[in-house]
Amino acid sequence: MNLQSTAADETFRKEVATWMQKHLVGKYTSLKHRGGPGDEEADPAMRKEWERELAAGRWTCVGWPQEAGGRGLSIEQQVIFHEEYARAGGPGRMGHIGEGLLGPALIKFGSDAQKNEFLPGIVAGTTFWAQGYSEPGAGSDLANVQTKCWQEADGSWRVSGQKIWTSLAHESEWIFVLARCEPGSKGNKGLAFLLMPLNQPGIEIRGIRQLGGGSEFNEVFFDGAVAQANHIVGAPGDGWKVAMGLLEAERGVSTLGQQMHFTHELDLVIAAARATGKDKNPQVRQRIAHAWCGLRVMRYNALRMLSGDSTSLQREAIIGKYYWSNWHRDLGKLAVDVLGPLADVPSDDPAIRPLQQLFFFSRADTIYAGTNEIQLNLIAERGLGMPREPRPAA
Amino acid sequence: MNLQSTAADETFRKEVATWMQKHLVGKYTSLKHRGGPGDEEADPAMRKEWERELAAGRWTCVGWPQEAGGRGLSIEQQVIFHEEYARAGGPGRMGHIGEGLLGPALIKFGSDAQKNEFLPGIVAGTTFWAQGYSEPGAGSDLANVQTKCWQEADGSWRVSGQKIWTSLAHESEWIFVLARCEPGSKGNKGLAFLLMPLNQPGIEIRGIRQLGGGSEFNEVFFDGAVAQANHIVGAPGDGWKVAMGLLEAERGVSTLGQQMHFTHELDLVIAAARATGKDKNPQVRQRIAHAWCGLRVMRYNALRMLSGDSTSLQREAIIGKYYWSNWHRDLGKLAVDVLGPLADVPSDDPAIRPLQQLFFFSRADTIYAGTNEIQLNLIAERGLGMPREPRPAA
Amino acid sequence: MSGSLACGLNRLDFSLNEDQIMIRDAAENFLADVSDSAAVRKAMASERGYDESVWQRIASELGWCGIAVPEEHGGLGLGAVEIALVQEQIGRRLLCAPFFSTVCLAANILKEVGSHAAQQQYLSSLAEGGLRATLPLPSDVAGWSAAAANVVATRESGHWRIQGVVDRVPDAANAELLLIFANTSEGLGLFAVPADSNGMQIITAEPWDTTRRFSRVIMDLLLPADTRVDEPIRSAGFARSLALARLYIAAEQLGAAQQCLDLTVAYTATRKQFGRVVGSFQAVKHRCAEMMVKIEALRSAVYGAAAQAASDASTDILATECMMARALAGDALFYCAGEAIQLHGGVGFTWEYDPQLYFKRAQASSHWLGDSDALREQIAETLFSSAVHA
Amino acid sequence: MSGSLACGLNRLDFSLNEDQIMIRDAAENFLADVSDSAAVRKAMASERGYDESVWQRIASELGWCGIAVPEEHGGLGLGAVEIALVQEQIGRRLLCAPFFSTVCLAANILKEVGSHAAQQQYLSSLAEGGLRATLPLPSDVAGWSAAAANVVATRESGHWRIQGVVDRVPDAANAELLLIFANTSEGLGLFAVPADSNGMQIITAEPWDTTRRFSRVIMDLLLPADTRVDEPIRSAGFARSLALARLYIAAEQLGAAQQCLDLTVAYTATRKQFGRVVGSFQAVKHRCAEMMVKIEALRSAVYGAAAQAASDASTDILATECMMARALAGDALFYCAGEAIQLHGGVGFTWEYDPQLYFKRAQASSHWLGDSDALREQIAETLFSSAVHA
Repeated sequence: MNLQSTAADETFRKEVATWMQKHLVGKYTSLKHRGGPGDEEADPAMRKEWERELAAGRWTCVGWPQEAGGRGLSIEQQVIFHEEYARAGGPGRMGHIGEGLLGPALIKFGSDAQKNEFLPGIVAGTTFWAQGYSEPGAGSDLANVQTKCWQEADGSWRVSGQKIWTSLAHESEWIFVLARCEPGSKGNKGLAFLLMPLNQPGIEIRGIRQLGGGSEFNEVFFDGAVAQANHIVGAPGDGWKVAMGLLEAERGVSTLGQQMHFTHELDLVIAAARATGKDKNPQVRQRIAHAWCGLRVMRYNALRMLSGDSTSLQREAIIGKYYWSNWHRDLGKLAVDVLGPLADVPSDDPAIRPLQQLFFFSRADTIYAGTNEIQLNLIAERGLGMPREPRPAA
Repeated sequence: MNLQSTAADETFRKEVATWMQKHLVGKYTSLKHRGGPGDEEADPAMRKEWERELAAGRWTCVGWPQEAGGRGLSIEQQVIFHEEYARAGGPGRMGHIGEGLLGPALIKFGSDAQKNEFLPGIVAGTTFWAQGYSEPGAGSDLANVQTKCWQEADGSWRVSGQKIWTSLAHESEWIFVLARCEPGSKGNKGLAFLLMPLNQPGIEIRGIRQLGGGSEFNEVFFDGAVAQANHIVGAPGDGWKVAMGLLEAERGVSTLGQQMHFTHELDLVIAAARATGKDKNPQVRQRIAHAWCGLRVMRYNALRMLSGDSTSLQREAIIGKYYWSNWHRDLGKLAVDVLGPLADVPSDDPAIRPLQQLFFFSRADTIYAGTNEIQLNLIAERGLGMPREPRPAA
Repeated sequence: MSGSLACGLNRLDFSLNEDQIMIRDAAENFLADVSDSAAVRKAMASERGYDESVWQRIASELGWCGIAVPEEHGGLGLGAVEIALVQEQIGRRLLCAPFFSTVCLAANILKEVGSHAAQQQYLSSLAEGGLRATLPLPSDVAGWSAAAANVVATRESGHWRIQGVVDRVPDAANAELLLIFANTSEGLGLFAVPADSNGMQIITAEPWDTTRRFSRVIMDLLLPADTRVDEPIRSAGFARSLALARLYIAAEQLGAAQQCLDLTVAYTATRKQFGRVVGSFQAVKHRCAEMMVKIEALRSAVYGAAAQAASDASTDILATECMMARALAGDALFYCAGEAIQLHGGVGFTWEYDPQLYFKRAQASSHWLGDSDALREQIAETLFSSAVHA
Repeated sequence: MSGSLACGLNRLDFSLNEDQIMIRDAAENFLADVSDSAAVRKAMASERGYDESVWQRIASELGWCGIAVPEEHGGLGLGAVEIALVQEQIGRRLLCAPFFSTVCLAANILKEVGSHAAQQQYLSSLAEGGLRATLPLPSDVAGWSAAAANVVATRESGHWRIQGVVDRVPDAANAELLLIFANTSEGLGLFAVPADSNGMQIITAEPWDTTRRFSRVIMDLLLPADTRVDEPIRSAGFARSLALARLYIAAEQLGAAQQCLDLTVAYTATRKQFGRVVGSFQAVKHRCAEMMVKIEALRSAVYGAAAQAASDASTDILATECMMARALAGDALFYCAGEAIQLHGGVGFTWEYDPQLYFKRAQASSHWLGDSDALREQIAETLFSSAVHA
């Protein structure tokens, strides 16, 4: 093991920090620590401008290969970028679905034409994407896709059905959709992966109001909506393969950036404890110390994951989502317990508002992207090789 | 609701307290607070004498009808008896399996001959019984009895098989056994309930050493062991009905006596905290207060149960075992945490030994008489009407 | 020693009598009718925060306001058990109404510490529900005295000068009468202040849990001598009324927790994933079972503490019993509300489904009259300060 | 602020190098062979409590005793990472041997605070495993200073007079050398006392966890000046050696927790009830999964803290990191040992099955150098005492 940093890394770290210091100013100052899950509705217009600011500095798609328009950074440097970006309070990325999910999928599975058509807009921070996977009847059971699609004589595709939990659909130009192209097929067979413009007659977007009041998630209704013939990624039937490749891309290097944000949140909790006098409360002290221990665990766990330590089976990767989501949810409860009555009334105080958001939205952390229950099944079955849930007798 | 006590109750309470005060003295003093689960090996000979002392005072089988030799006490008075018995530090009852389990079963299902033969010995504290239900392959799955029995030409029964977790078998004269009398029958069908003397060639008893070092549980091996023709309770095939009726008798009025013992244990923990200075430790204070809250819950829960409050479904009864066993296990952990290093070495100090016993033996509380997992299944299925575990597809 | 607090409760008549069953069932049916999800959301969105017509029916038809008021003052002369039963149903349906503030707080404390004159003056109109009253609900475990921390009352030419600020007064925006705790030269005093008094400022902010709103009250008042309503020789009643208020909050939290479980069992019985209802998965069943264990344990605790209140238990015993019920209730409700969200899956954290309503109540009520940690610390203090057990 | 403790760890090379993998695998294989359940139970029952021949092989064949000893003293010159890897395997198998006391405690502290002369005198024989040494392991989070609480060392005609009592000295009954903490006029001092010194009394009681035995030592000794082995200017090394000792305990607890899970997964894969293996029930699977989550989280914590020890991290940072690892380890091991008993069902609390061995180790080790609550309180103190974050 070696936790020393190289000179080159340090130089790059300074480069990122300096750029952020220089550019996250002026009209962008209000964006510091804003956006991201639970706060996606914070000034989307300005955050889109910020995406173009980043693009101008070539700080979008830093992990993409250069031939795809990316910066081609090493894993080490990607991590450093994400850390310094978050440390500086860089706003939640409006472009993360395009940059983190669709882009990598296109680079891996897309045609040259598709790459040429879509990657530049993502790199430039001018095209924003939404994700069309989950359905009312396909949550934990993700493969139970009911949305169907069929090909017209002219080769174009039509889509009918409903997607749900599509974050920022109302702020995006495009959506990628997993739909059933083989009538009668079941589960992960017979699916197609389609790219569709959201602004078309066959598509209606409705916000879903959350418990915290915001509506960053949407339902998207498709009624014979159109996708061009050349806008299917992979062959009809390959949809699941493409979609899964993309979900894997979701995890990884951004984790340490996420943790930098978590650290910022814990700092807010510590500051709140000082302000409310709860820093003298022995139970609060225990919980804060425990939360800090969790931060260290997540950091070292991510380092294990990224350095591919351990054997074929990446145990640390398997526990990752379950660990961080429950840690984060506990932090949310700790935050409001520290605030006490101050947490009860919606606040604009920058020392309080983010903690209220944390409290409410972190309840979603253990539900989306694989509920706790699904995660524990995976850990038991893949991590420990325990028997699969027996199918009930027909 | 009414928690006032009547004058009659108070008089009876005094009668019990006074008797205990007068008789639990001299050679019996060493038995105070001894015996009971986890401590059954404490001076069995003396505790058998104590049973006869109780019998002389007509304090055995206080809940049995008078025609069965009992005292025919009301529920209220039974509770008062158990409370005062425990409050005085009355030793764990050597006779509780006969008095609490077999007796009630015989009274309900036994023939007159069987009652005449067996009840007097139980009332007199001269005959001690062991329980033969669980088997190595029938723990949680209690109905999966493999021990078989068959009838000889002379009408007598032969038993072959193995029972396990029979407490005090080595201190008992008789055992009641659940065995399969219909070859090929499954589950709770085709079982017989037999009464057998333990001292016979076909029976071998082996102690099971526990994690705490004691061996109050046994394995009992049957190899063609004999039960007389007239020592089957109910008809062949009725075994399950008899056994279940008897398990129901197990719960109930003795609960409040058990709680009096729990209170005594919590007092020992509080005293230990004072002695070790842990009474200043905020986390220990939280846990001790929480334990006390649990005591109150168990008491009120038992009062609800006994007064048959609430509708047909007795919710409080369904949660009873799960609640007390986990509460008790937590108390065991609290006890050793309070003792700290003092808990690490086996001790004869009356302020320490019972807490060490508590720590180790309470791990069994959540396993015997229905593990936590079985209890939660019951609560979900019977208490909440949730679907039964689907049988795996054959 | 812990047994010393386990006072003897010998009689096993822990069941409800006919009146009690009638009151409970009436509350259950009435509230299922007037306070379903749609009604609660309508009330939440309304300006005053509750449905006046429902409140009128509660006051006149059902007579809940008089349950614990002595008959000589026009009440039913019943007690804590009956109010706890009603509160349990109110919590289950998150009823929006000034019942909690008027009955569980104001009438409760006037009955325990009020002078004869004050009881004459107010109890009968409170019993009729003609008067909506309230008092502060601090989050400090110290209770009433904490509510007086920033309020001083001094005699001024035969009047009382009351000056200061008090926070967290529930339903104050709709109350006609505020009972204000203030420090006097002789210690804690209770003052009945008309909401429309000169020099009184009531500031109300809309909380996350809009089913119960709190106000901050700023005062510089000069009021007649009879504004002081507590009878100094009855000052022990402050502790008793504090205990009862905790009991009533606990009962409400019990009802809310029960509803979280009921909603979850119902939802998981219909929601299908992987070709079976979610409620058939053992992990889901076990977690619902854990909720039931906590809820039934809490029910025993609340009914037990209520029975103590109806018995001749000392105020010290009652205070500890009610802290116990309140501590368990706060934890159980938050646990159940969180599990309700989790086991509802995606829809669990939407505005449209009800778990969020209970989740917000759970957090808001977690610190009413002290959070669970603080209450446990108080209980520990009692346990350790009591004589060592032989 | 919390980030201030989150010192920059930039390089992602968190993987083990070839030597480290070799050492870990050798330990795993060797211990599977010489320290299986039967061997451990044999050692537990033996008078000295361990198998001398196994200890000889560890010392000579495997050279574990010299892993972290500088090469100039005949060691391998490796460090905390390598010892932690060995300790993890030792904990997994509950190896009975004086390794922990000799290497993780004695050699560790001599390396960190020892004078040049003392290192010359002792380190090489410790590296060879020719000398079995130990020092006290208090349950007080204060650590070494707590071990000196009742021991005083005064100069007496060119000698040291050491008087007092110290508790909880592991493996003392078999050690040739005891390192004793004592209060001197200049503060804490460390003294190397031969076990056979006049005026030394070693009292050993058999604990529940007989895999590691502790002694009480009563001293009234007069020993030469060079008995004091710490170099006063290196006193910062006391804190560093304390941190490393905690790390090594945490690594051992990690291994033990892992074995609890492995035993449970193996048992539930064969035990059948209701016509299916118990391990196929979702509730059992989820609880094993929870164990795995705690264990892998702990593994990350232990490896991370070990990597810090191998880096240029300050002693303050290292101290906090090791308290973190130790706190998590104590809780994770007890949790996993308890679950192992529960999920084994009836056989889980028998002497015959192994969970009880780990359960006893879990409780015994829960307070070595401080229990988890005390360690967390220390961490909180560090968090709150550090400068407020802009």
